[in-house]
Amino acid sequence: MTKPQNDPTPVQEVDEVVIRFAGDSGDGMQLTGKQFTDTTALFGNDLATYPDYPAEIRAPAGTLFGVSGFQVRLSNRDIHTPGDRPDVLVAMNPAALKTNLADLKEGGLLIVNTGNFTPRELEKAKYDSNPLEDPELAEHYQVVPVDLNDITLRAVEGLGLSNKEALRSKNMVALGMLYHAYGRPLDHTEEWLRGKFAKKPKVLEANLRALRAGWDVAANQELFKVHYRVAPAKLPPGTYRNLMGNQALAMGLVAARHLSGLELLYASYPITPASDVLHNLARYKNHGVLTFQAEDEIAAVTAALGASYAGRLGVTGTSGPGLALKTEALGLAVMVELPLLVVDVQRAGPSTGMPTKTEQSDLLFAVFGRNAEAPLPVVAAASPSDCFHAAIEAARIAVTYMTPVLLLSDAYLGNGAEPFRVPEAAELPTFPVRHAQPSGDFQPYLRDPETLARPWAVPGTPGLEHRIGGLEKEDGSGNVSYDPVNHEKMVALRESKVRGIARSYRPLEVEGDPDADTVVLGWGSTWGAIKGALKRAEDGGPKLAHVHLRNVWPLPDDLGEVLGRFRNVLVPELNHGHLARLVRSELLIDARPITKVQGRPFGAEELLDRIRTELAAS
Amino acid sequence: MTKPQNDPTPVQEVDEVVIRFAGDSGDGMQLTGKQFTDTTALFGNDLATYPDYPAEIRAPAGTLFGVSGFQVRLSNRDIHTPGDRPDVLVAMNPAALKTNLADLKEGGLLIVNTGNFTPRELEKAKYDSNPLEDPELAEHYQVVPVDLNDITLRAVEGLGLSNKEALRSKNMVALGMLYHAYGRPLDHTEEWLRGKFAKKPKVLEANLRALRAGWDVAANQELFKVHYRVAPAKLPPGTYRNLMGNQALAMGLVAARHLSGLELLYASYPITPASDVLHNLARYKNHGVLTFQAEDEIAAVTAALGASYAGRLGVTGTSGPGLALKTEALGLAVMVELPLLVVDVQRAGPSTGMPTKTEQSDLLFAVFGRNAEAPLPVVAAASPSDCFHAAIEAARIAVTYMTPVLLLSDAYLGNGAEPFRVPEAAELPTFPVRHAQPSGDFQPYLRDPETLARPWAVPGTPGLEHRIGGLEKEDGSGNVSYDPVNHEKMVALRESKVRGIARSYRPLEVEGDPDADTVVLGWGSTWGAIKGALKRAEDGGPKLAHVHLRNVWPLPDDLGEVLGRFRNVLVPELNHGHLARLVRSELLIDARPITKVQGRPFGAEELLDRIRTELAAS
Amino acid sequence: MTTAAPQYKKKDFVSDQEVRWCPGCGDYAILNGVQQVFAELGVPKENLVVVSGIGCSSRFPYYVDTFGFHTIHGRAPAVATGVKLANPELDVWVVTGDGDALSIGGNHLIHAARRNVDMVVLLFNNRIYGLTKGQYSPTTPPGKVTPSSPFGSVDAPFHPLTLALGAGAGFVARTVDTQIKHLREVVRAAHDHPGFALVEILQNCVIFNDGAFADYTGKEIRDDRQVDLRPGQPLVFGKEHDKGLRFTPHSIEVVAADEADVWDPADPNATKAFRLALCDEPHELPLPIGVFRAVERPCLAREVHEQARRVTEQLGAGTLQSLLDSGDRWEVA
Amino acid sequence: MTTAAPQYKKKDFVSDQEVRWCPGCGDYAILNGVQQVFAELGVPKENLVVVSGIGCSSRFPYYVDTFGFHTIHGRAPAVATGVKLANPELDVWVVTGDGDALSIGGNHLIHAARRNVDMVVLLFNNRIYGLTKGQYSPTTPPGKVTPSSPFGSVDAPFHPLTLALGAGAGFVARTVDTQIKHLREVVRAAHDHPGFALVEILQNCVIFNDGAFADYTGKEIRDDRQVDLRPGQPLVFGKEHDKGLRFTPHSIEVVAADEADVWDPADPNATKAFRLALCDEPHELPLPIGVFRAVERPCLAREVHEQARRVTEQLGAGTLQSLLDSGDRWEVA
Ligand SMILES: Cc1ncc(C[n+]2csc(CCOP(=O)(O)OP(=O)(O)O)c2C)c(N)n1
Ligand SMILES: Cc1ncc(C[n+]2csc(CCOP(=O)(O)OP(=O)(O)O)c2C)c(N)n1
Ligand code: SF4
Ligand code: SF4
Ligand SMILES: [Mg+2]
Ligand SMILES: [Mg+2]
Repeated sequence: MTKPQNDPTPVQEVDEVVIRFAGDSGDGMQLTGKQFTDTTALFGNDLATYPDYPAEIRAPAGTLFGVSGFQVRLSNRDIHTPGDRPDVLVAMNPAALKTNLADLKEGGLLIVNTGNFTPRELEKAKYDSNPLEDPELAEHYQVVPVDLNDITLRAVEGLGLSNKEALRSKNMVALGMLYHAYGRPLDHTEEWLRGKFAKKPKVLEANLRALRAGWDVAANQELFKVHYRVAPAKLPPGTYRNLMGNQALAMGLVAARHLSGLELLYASYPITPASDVLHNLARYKNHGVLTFQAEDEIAAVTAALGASYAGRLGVTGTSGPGLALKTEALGLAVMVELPLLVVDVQRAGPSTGMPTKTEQSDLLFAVFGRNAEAPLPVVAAASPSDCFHAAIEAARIAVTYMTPVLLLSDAYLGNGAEPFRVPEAAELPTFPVRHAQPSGDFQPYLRDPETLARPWAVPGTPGLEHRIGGLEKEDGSGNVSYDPVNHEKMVALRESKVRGIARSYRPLEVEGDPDADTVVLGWGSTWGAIKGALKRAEDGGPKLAHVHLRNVWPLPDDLGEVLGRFRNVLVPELNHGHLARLVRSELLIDARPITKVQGRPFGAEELLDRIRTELAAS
Repeated sequence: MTKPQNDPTPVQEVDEVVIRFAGDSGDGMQLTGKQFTDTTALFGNDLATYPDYPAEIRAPAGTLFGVSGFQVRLSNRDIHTPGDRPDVLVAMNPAALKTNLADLKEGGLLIVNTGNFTPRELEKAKYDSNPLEDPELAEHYQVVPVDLNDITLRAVEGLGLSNKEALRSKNMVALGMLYHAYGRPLDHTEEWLRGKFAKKPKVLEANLRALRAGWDVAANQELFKVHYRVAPAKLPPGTYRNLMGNQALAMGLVAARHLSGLELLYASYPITPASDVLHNLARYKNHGVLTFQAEDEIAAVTAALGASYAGRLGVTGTSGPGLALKTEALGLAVMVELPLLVVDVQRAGPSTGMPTKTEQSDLLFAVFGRNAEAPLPVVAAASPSDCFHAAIEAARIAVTYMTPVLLLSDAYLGNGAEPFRVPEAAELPTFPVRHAQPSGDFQPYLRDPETLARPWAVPGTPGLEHRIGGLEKEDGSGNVSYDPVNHEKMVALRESKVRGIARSYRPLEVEGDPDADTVVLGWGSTWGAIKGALKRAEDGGPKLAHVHLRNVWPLPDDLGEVLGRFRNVLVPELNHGHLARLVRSELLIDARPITKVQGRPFGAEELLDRIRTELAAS
Repeated sequence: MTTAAPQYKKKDFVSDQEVRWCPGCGDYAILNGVQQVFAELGVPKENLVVVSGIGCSSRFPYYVDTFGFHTIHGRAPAVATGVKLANPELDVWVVTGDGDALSIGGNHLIHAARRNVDMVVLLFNNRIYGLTKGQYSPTTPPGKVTPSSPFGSVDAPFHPLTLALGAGAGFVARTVDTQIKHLREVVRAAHDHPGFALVEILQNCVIFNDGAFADYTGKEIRDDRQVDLRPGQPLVFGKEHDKGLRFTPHSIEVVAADEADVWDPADPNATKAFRLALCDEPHELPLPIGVFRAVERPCLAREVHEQARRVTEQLGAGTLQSLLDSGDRWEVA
Repeated sequence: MTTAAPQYKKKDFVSDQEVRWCPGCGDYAILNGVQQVFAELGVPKENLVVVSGIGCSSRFPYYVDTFGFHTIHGRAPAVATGVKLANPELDVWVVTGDGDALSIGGNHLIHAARRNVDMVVLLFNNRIYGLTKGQYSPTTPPGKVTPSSPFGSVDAPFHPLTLALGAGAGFVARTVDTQIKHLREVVRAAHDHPGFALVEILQNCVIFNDGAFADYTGKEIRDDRQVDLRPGQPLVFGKEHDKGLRFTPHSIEVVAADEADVWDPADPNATKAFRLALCDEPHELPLPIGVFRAVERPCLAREVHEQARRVTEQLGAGTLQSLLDSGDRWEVA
């Protein structure tokens, strides 16, 4: 289904478009956005999405704090962020208009549901007068006012639904309109609706009708002056799948389970924005993956450690406040040198902070957040789909080096989605694990000379009975030891082991302008924004290079040499300068942070501006 | 009571002496050492002590791991450490000899209880033959073999005690002997015994007899070739009291309670080596001080925070593993901006580590150990008696700036003792607190323009009803806010507030050689060893200056300028280089750590060696 | 502290913050009921302190115009203990959910009960984690399909009331969000009890666990499926008030109303309360609501302050000077 | 896993580590008894896993020659849950103290009980914090002078057994360090019970709380002050076996031996066990030891694995390839 033949509206090819759906928490904006995204993905666009919803489950209708938004950018090119500012804004009610209008690009398309611009709704959104009546609006934007409520009610007439029930489908009208505007087929969404409402035929019918009504209204009333077309993207060839970061992370863990040959236990206590990792993993019970919803984060991490002790890959996942509760157990994991993977989907803090918003401010906590000398490696995912690969890398390190590993993601990665190129099995690294086998005189702390890892001796193996614990151990035997010199040696050994992980990293890649004298050093989710900023800087400068750290701690061995090639080292971070601090203290290089702590990611344009400002100041 | 008239032994004046008592856990070495110390203190020597005992409560008798030691250094000068190596070793059994002999200075005095050198005891100490029969011993040390068991049994004869009961007094024989050797009176210890055993007259009599028997044996058998005399020290004039660090810290908190006018709640969960702070404070119930033994460290810190919320000075205390459990609540304290004092008496880790041993390895955890941006100030005590003043300083900061404060001590400070010059009340800073008073439109987050502190509005005050919590707050009103720009502003405000505390520090003092081009930068308990090393360096060099940080975080504003005056910045720390990392990252100065992680403090001589090596390498 | 009891209206306890629960959430009714109770207590509003953890329910303090502290997940009873120790004159309330109180916060809850810290704990039990979008909680019946149990939960649930009784709680009660009169009475009784008082409030989460209590609380069946435990009254239930409960040496049985045992929540031994708290196990018995136990014993904050008073009396009130003057000292000139 | 039951002697369970408790500590007798039980179980020693927290008692794993994990304070039940979930074939034991299990670790203990994680928890109750030198614990009677309560503790103690029963524990028992035969029987019964099994062991700390249980355990008075709860046997006690206990509708009373009730720890309702667990409250009743409750219900690890098995049966065993092949995908050429 493409453009109806009798539709006279001109068609315009564009490279990309950013659409934001905004409405009440109850308006189903997340679902609507996700449907648009999935259809777009199957069509072959590259895309990136960014949901932004309130902490409240269903905030009272019409309130400003109850607005839920979902932004999707689709492109015919390889893109890395959901876009800075939308080209299209769908505003389901006055509150959504108020909280989102400032972001809409000048001249952008504004679709408003006039049906909700009643005096009561206007008041809840703290509007003194109806903004749609303000002539300025049409001067700045292409306004498309439609009464979605009315269209919906008429579409579902005769189904015997109450008004309230009927209006639940109005998001489908909006979706149908956009499908028409962007020439996308309805079938994927229709199929999805059939699955979702299989047991509620009336609701199903209402939704299907509403979806088609949206399409029809757009077609017949010629709501849009042009129809846009975004051609499929020239992505690297392969099979693709649209994934959210938390989904990709869960899949990466399942892949790690297969690649290592270990069974997996994921022990976790729900917390926003990490809960979806638990939810996703709970569905993989046929993959040798068990999940355990613990009573709190301490139980989660200690149960995961218990599972590792018993020979599984123990994994736990949480967000900042939960990580705080795991720190004592992480010290134990460092001391007993068992593999353990700890996922932190970071969110804005301190304390409870802004639980649904993103931030990268747990890095120093990850690196230094344990009593005494308790070093452990930190791995960070760069994009939603990279969460898959980062999880495998983290697992590889944990079992190769017998160490707890912190894997950092964040709310933006976890909830954001993009196409994931599904790798061939053969592309993925295997790291089959062999637990210790019975031997003459078993020494639980005798190390592999290369990795310094100790053997993993699993209960149930005859002849390997031994005892471990949180007290300092004698080198080799692992017996409790208070010997001063042994302690110093063990502290140094544990540090060398972690330091030595850097030898297994791939050499750093320097991307961007080969003549640059400024390098932008990034880690984690700023990857996409930095790439975007570099692309934009190709016209108009400055000349920039880009180095990204997948392995954040220990710092790569070649980092000093690489950064040393540049006059300026700039480090954009969604925190107050964590990586910059690490680079400064370890390498005595004047790494300058570019910080943002607003609970939202950098936009590419914004970041480029900040880089320019920073360079001008130096 | 000084030297008996008929005693022909020559008397030698010495500047100082280091004595170590070593015996079985059950031998009462800690008590013996403490008695010797107290008598010495009352005599007017300067002194410093260092107990070193096993983690076991009463390890099986005679074992190597069961040896308990107590070292005391007494001097006629102002000293700052308990000394590197003992001049005198009292070894109560073979195990004590074995584990301590290597430390005794060449030519030192070795008093051994031959009564315990039985084949069985020798075997438990893993001696193949009796070391007392090895002629080499007498070549290296002045050996004084005495059968303390026999002396004791004879002294208490007729009291009707069993052998086992009788032998419990043998430490008093050793003590009596040393009192004689150093010309110290028995009366203080006699009085103490009378108090302690008031209800056990037989035991009292046995101890008194044993003490006197020790003195007599020393006098009559001319056990010592010389008698030493250490003259009273030329300490600054004033009233002195011998205090352990944990005692001083507790007293400092009680003083802070009076100086602020606030009542105090100390909520804590026992943990070595911090429990004594709780024990000491529990005795101050008549000072407006309450103690609460919580169910765990999380309850301790949150109860303390609840007390602060209700208008008291809430204090909690712990050691490393317990601090790990408090991190989430510390984030809350940062967010709600209430005063809260958290004492961490550091111990060797990671994890349970070596619970009775010292370390300074929680500094980076103190500074960065919370999820997201949660800055708070860190204060560290320099010596046992300085714990008093450091506690007052920490409390001053907490209530002046409405912030949680971390106060770092360590096992060495907490259990070590030295004379404390009792200040005049007028010398101590007062910082009377005024809780918020009812006002027209109360704004819980309206800040003092100078300190950036918010008002402390206490439940029970009519008109100030308000709500606080861990979610991000709107500037001024304190209402929950998800506004991105407000969040960035609040993160910056909290950081500025903490940064601004540095403006209230006294200017840094540079001690030592004015021509030095090397500065030794210290914090916490290395203070004494650094002072000792500098004193030693006066002969033979190198030229060294010394800067000590009482306020470790935020770093002092003048630190960059001061360190900038020197070519070399060396940072001795009982960790893997924490302060050095902070100095490097904040100031880009090449601060070089000198580390020791053995669960024991630096010796002054040892430190000087390390400094020399480090300078030679550069 | 104050003498003349202040006169309040419910609206005096309505704060200026917009209430942010889902439309239809049982929390609204509870808020409303508690605000009414607050108005009736005669306690000066500045002395009311509401402490909560994290969860939908834990947003409660924002909506009442008293002192309020929205703390961290599970720790409200510990924070409240600190508040009460700091100032025993304050009237301390804890608002918590089944996840907050029983999952992450279980330890603080049982220790507050054991120590008998004088506070009212309102436990909003919706048998689900609301705020984190619907995972099963420690009170969710097994088999439930939730995002974290897509194939059905295999966890056995707690009985919140037997847990509290096992921990030694002196006051234990249950009420229902929609039975507002009963709720007010029970909350009031909890407040008036000196010491730790736990009130389990069955609360409907319309979004993630709608109808969880319908078997007991539906208007139609309520009278037959509930028995209200009223001090000094017989244990009678049924639409016609015709049925009763009687304890046997080994169990409990349904009898005619006039043979019902009289209920005494002040029985020093908690065994009968424990038995009743297990009533929903074999489903044939009605669900008891009301006051299961109301036994006074020494309250922590009072004991602590009393001990301090006695020590002060003995030793004299300490001052900075007396502190500095203490211990074995010597002079250096 | 193995078929022929291995033959062990006690000494096969003695590790090469020196035992470091104080001379005279009750822990020695318990260690000895448990080593004997281990030898009798017929479980291959490599399948025995002993997990502990921190405390004097928690040093236990070092001394038994099995797999041992000395974890962190209070967390042993959670670690053990992970062990058991990872491999349900393992025979999991937790050794803990009254501080470790009931103070900092209370939450994990009650959740392990609720979930019925198949493990034996040996709770060494000496009513004191031994390792940290003698502070009062959550089982210390009020009034006790300790370093942290120089004027006497004002905390009310837990009843460990009512707490466990309130949390839903399926097996609850009590024994005494010095009554070695009884200890071995009870520990053995705990092991043989499928599911969570808590054994409170009254343990004498000679250093900090010597004689804490002398009122019940002194050789002279023991028979009159204890009643042993034996399944299927009457509740008889006394030197002459002449006294008995009988439940009344409202309480429990001392009767002649032949009128005593027969004890049934398998009663699905925990009320009588709860009643007996409160017996030391009015001091006139003897202290029950033995098995209070032994009721089977589904065990967590088994349920979890069973569910996984069912799901695998339905969906087929997942492989790396099936993982990669899943979901809505599209091709880019
Ligand atoms: C340390 C920590 N872990 C997890 C969370 C996430 N979390 C917030 S509320 C909640 C559970 C809420 O359930 P309940 O207490 O029953 O409250 P309800 O929302 O149902 O009222 C969880 C898991 C958190 N905020 N902090
Ligand atoms: C997180 C943490 N807090 C506190 C401690 C200190 N600590 C070690 S054991 C213990 C209590 C021990 O009491 P209990 O469990 O009764 O064991 P017991 O020594 O009496 O056998 C405490 C408070 C610790 N090790 N870790
Ligand atoms: S999610 Fe449930 S408990 Fe939370 S506000 Fe909504 S209805 Fe109430
Ligand atoms: S302190 Fe007490 S419990 Fe600990 S080993 Fe000694 S006697 Fe046993
Ligand atoms: Mg709930
Ligand atoms: Mg104990």
